[in-house]
Amino acid sequence: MNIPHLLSIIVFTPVVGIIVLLFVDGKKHKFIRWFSAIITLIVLILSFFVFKQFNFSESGVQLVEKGMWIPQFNIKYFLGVDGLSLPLFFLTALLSFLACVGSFGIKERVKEYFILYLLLVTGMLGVFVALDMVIFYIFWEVVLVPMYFLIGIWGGPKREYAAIKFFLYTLFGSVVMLLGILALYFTSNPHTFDMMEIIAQRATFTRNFQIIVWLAMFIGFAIKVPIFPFHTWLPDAHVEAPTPISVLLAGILLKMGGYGFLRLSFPMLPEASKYFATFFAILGFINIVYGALVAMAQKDLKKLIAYSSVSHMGYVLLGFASMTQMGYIGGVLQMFNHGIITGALFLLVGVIYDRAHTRDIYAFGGLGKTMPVYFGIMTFSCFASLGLPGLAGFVSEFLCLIGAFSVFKVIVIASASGMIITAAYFLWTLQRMFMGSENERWKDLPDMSGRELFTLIPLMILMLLIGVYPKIIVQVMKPTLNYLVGLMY
Amino acid sequence: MIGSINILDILKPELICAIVRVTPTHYLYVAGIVFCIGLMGVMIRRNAIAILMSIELMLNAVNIVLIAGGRAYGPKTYDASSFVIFIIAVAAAEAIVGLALILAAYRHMKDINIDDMSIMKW
Amino acid sequence: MVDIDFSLLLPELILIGGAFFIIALDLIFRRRVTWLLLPVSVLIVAFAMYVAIDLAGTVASTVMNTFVVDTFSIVMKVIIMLATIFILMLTDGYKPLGNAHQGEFVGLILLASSAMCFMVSAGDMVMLYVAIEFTSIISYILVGYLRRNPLSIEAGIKYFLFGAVSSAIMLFGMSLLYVLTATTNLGGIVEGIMHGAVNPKIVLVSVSLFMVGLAFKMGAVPMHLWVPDVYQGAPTPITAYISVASKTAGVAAFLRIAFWFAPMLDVASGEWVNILSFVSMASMVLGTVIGILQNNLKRLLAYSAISHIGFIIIGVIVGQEVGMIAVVYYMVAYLFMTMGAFAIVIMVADATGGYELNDYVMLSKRKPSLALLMTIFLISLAGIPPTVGFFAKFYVFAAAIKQGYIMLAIVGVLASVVGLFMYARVLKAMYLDKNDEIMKKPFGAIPPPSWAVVGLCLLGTLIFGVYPKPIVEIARYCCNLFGG
Amino acid sequence: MNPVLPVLIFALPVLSFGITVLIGRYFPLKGASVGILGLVVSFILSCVVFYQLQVDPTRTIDLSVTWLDFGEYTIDLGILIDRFAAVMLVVVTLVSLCVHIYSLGYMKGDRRFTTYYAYLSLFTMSMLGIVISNNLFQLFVFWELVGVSSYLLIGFWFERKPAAMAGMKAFVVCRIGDFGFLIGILSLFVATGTFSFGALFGLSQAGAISSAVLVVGALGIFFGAVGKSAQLPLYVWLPDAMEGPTPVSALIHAATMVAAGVYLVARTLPIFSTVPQIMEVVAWVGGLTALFSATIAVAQVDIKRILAYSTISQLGYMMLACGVGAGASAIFHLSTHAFFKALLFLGAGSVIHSLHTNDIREMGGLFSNMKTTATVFIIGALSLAGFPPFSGFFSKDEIMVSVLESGHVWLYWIVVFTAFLTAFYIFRLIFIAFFGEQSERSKHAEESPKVMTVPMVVLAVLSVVAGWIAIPGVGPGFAEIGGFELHHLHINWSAMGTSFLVVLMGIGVAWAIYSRRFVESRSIYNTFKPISKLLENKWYVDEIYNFFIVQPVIFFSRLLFAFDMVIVDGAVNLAGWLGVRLSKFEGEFDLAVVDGAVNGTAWTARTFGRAVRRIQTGLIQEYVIVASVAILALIIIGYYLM
Repeated sequence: MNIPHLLSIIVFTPVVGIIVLLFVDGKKHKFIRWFSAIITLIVLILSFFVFKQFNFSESGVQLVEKGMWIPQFNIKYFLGVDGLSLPLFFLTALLSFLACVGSFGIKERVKEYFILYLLLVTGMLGVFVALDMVIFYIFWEVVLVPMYFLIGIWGGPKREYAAIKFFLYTLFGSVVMLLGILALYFTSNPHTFDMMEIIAQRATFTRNFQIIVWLAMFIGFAIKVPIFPFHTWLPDAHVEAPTPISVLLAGILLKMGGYGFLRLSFPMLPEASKYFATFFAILGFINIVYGALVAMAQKDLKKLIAYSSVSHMGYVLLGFASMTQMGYIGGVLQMFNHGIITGALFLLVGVIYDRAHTRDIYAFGGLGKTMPVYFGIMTFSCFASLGLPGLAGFVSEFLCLIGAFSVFKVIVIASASGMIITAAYFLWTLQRMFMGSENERWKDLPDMSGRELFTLIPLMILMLLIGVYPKIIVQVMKPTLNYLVGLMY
Repeated sequence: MIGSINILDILKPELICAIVRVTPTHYLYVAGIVFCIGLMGVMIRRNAIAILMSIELMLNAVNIVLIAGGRAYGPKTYDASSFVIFIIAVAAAEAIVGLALILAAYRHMKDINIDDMSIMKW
Repeated sequence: MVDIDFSLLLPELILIGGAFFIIALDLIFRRRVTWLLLPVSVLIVAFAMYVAIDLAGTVASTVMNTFVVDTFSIVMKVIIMLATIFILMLTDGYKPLGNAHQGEFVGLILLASSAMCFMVSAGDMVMLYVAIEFTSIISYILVGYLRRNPLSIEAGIKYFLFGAVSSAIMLFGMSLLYVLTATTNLGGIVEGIMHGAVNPKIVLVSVSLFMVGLAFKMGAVPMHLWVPDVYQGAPTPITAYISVASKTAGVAAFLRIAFWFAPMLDVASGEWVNILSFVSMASMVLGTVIGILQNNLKRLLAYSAISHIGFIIIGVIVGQEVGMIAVVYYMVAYLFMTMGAFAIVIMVADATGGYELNDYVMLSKRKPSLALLMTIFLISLAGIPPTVGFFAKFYVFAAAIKQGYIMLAIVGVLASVVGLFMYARVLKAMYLDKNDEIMKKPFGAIPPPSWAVVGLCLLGTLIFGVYPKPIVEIARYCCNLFGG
Repeated sequence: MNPVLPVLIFALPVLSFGITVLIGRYFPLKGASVGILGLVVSFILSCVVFYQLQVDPTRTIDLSVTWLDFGEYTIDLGILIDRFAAVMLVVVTLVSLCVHIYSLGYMKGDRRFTTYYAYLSLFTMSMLGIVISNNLFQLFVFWELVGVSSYLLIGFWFERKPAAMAGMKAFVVCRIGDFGFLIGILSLFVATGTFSFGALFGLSQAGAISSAVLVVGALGIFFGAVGKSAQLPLYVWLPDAMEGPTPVSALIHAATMVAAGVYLVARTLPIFSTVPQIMEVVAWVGGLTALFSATIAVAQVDIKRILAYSTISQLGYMMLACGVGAGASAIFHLSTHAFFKALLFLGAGSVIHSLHTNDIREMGGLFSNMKTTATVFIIGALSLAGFPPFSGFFSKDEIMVSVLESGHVWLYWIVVFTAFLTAFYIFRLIFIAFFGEQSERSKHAEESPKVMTVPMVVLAVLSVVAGWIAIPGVGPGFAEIGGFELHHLHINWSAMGTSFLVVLMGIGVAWAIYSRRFVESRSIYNTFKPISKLLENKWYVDEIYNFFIVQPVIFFSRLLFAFDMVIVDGAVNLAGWLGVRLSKFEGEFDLAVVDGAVNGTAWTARTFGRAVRRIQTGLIQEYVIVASVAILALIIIGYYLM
């Protein structure tokens, strides 16, 4: 049985949750926590239904909901999901639920926290299903405001600075993106914001117009991905954000940039994308190697993982730049895997931070004996992250490299060196934190609690499953990505 | 007596008019000058009431322009004169309110030097 | 005897009649009747509004077409009357006023509102001048109303002197226009100059001088200097009133004349557009850039008003239908968000007695409801999506880009980003700052009517923010201006 | 032979790994039983497969199933079982079985006994995966899994700092090799569109692949092999890997994993053969590695380090054999080496187990109280040195013969000299450790338990018998068994003679110095002071690597991080910092600035705002002046300039 208007229901369930929470008394922490967890669980279950109703062989947009919103400017309320957005949509639902369970550790101002959290979830869900550029932009902004408060109020010592920096960086990006969107709106001859129509009209745009608009979009998405020169907000935001929030920040917000490239920039502006392909690949290379090298020099565990995210997203850029079917599939799969793996890594950092209240790698040492389970899971996730075959990370990185190799031989060879540095800094971290003689300062640290394990087990299963049998996700995205590759030529 | 002409003859009013035909533009110049004097008065004078007076001066300068224009457009047109009457009435109302405010200020500051009225700045 | 079609004049007459009725009421019954004042005055304004809405659709002029009525003027009058109703509710519980001659205060407000309605429908230079002076004089009185408060007196004097000078300059412009075209009727002037071989430069100078008066009323850049001091000094309801109602009237008159004079000033040559765009850009930038430094809420809102005028003028510059939509929508948005913000400023002032930013510290803890409402209004002022402010700026930018005024759009975007920082400072104070002893200060009671005002403004901000269609439809009808 | 058999061989260790990891604790012998049982069955099955293939060589299996398909390209997983793979299957399962049994004794009482056995099963699974895979992609997957299991096992006692460091070093160095391997695979795949050996060999033999791609592909594969089999540039991790438990060293760092590199090169010989210059490179790298590591082994004092360097040297031999195209002799030596080197390591393990020290100088005269270990160890040593009739002699001799016949004269003499060194250092170890006067430690050393000595005896028998296949009369010769193309089976008496002579000289010299003390080793040490110092410190290779590669990378990453903080992030911070400085400097004009660093954009707005705010002086007259000046300016600009 298929549920009508399923996408709208999913996107706006958290809003219903917010309304209910508004009337709940702020003291009843327990109720608020469980209620929000249930809301995000409902979202997750409904997203399974989307999988059920989604027919895998068809490349077009499905479960479409379309209605005129503002006739003057031809702005439509247009939702839909296809092979490209479905995995990321499911990832958002999954990570939101797990991070919500992970947020049970938040003690002060619980009510405001969960209201902002649910608003953030709505924004993220909306971005991946919006097919009208204005709706897409609005959801993009809706994500911004709660994130500012979540980092600004519940963050670490320098939270205000990090929150303001994050806010201004992303806002600047989104404002420039808005100019791009408006330019596209005014040049499409029956003025429209509808992505599908603009993709259909992509031939009518002149070359240098495409280049200008591509650059505007590029700045907006590059800040979000983040790509090399615009990435400096990420480590600060991660270090200061509370753990569940940095799970979402790394798990999903970074993907909005990559998704934007593949949904807006590439299909709508093919000549410009081809013109910038090499530039894009070089940026991918810089992201990988630069991110990896800088991650090696980190003392703060969260900053290390933040820079490793920069490095992993480099593979996505490589995959997209190649404009081959394997590259696209590798790129989107890498976004999905990175969401799972880095989500798990941040949850793990949260585990140690809640106990030891410090993230300095050198402060630990010899944890392997005191917290064996934690050590086991941390090793598993680190190996998944450095791309060990048999686990999720390797499949997508390998596909990106294969896809890109046919087009950019030298860049791929240089970027592949990144896998050595990644292995080095991850193992070095493991070695500094867990190995060596037992450190009496952390002698009595309790091992992982049931709740923490509950949030990590599904992610580990997914990592193994996709590593061994990636077909389940790849078959979802293959038809759509084939179509998108076809668009480019 | 300078030469053959007697200065007193020259100063006769009808002679002066004969020599210099007074056209409406002359009135405009006069009005412009009076307007500028009024404006300068507002900028320079320290005493609040003096400023009030210079504002009245500016308004009357406008009246001159209007009357000159009306006169130039022939006797039938009443627009200008009705406009002038309105201006005069409004100027009176303004003056009253201005004085009332200045009076209230005086009650507080015991003097009406305009520079003291700058508590609020930036 | 000239035939006057009184039906067109009805709303203004009702207001004037109502004003005298209230003043008489106050004189006769003194203290006993003060509770009655608010309901009666609100009823009068509501009745006037009903009559005005009833006139919608007619495009006519009367009294030798000095008084013009068209949908645009109706919409503007409704906005002004709505603002008046909000102000009346806010003044009801306003403590500093005490109950000394409360009736006079309400009466004067009603008179001011009728004056503004005249200004909106002025089709003739004389009518316009008289209406502007009528509103200004009443505003001078209202601003300087609190005789015992030196700030109010000083604000009154400043407002008076600056107003008088600017009206004198406006008059000078008007007289030059009269001399050029021998008529004071706006339509007549346009024909006079279009047909007569008049040097376009002279026309430009006289029109610019003429516009000075309106610029003063709107608080646009060269004539904005009075705004911060008067907003800070005046009693807060009056500040709100000036900032919303008299600014709306000023914008309405300015738009009517700009649209009316457009053919005459051969916009193609660009001087007129350049001057206006300078004024708009200067207002936007100045308003936000100095606004960041303010710590007094009223001055902050004053600079925010200046920056908003900059955005509105973009709409006027763009002209055509899309410009009109942008301006009308912006005025509606401006009404709700600014009135809402001022209402909250009044409520906080009543409760904590201060307008400074550090009275707002930890507001989210002391009065979370107020903090949340203030956040919504500030977000709307800043132009962040789900609120009416976002669409206002969106339409203005869309109009600017559509007509090719890219420079304006870019400066507008930058100004709004800086503006965001201005409003964010208030958010920061309310949510992020920590200050323990402020928590101990008691949070006083808030008069109920102001809750009503805040509620209505919240509805206006959010509903039109999510579903702007009705306003845009109405704005579309405004396009057939009388002189147009 | 139905395909289920080999899949089962592979599946059993996977199963035992899963069971041991999850619920190993509840099984007998704390999880060890699962591993051992699985391996016994695997070993028997591989013998069956080996026998079936020897009987009827045509029944090879090569089938695959698609894993991921992309329209014209597909990535698939499959198995390739031929006589070559069958031999490897037998060798791997056998040695792994012996190590499993041996570890029961060696690791008794260790806190993480179950996880140890889990890791062993993981290793066996991935090694078998390498052996049976029929395409490069699948091989690469198991290649890295083997690397991970070696990391886990080396760093098993992670409480000890050096063990942790060694684990990481092993993985990173192997990863560098894998990087080359990946590039090789990529270039081959992109050029041919397939990973599978069959297709690749067909295309390369038919000359369908451009030479550039072949060079990169072959070099890449060789690079991977160098990383894993610890050849010259990337051998540094193997000696440090001795930090792991000795059975691990025996299994992984002697018999199987390090041999994977040789297996890979041997398996992909058809590709290498089409690129002769790469073959030269392989040969020379192999030869030089053999010589280089042999020289270091001579001067070591840690028993496991000596064996480690000896392994590297023997691997050099095998790589050299592959280099000259003699795949059969390489694999033959690989198998025999697996047996006697595993034996030597297990022997060393039992010595360490009872003496609790690795330093041979603290051992002495162990022969008296550790009879079986000593005899078995000597058999291994004789086989390693290449003393007939032991297996080492036959396989090493075949390699020397093929090197000589392939015309690499220089390489031949290098290899002969290395054989002399090999004999010398292994017997130096024997004479110091097992003969001579007893040190006080070896006085109260007693023989290891049965469970440790039995596997050693089995391996000893094998290391004797395994060689006899090559004797023309007795066995069909290894080429036949391994399924390599047959080349005439003949015995080159002169080469055999020289190698035997050299071995005798090596043993003699060692006997002279260390047993009879004709010449004091200390005096030799002093006469060649610089050289022996150099050898003792392993040619300072570790220090050089550290100085030229590790430190610069760390320094460069710190530099980049600083760059990232200051320059890239600087635009915002610097301006913010400047703003704060300026505001402090301004003093009373400045109202409460936003605390903390002010954002750049806010700062520029602020300074501009502060300048513009000047006109707001509060004096009404100045307002009027400013206003009129502004209007005048506007009109003038409007009037004149436009």
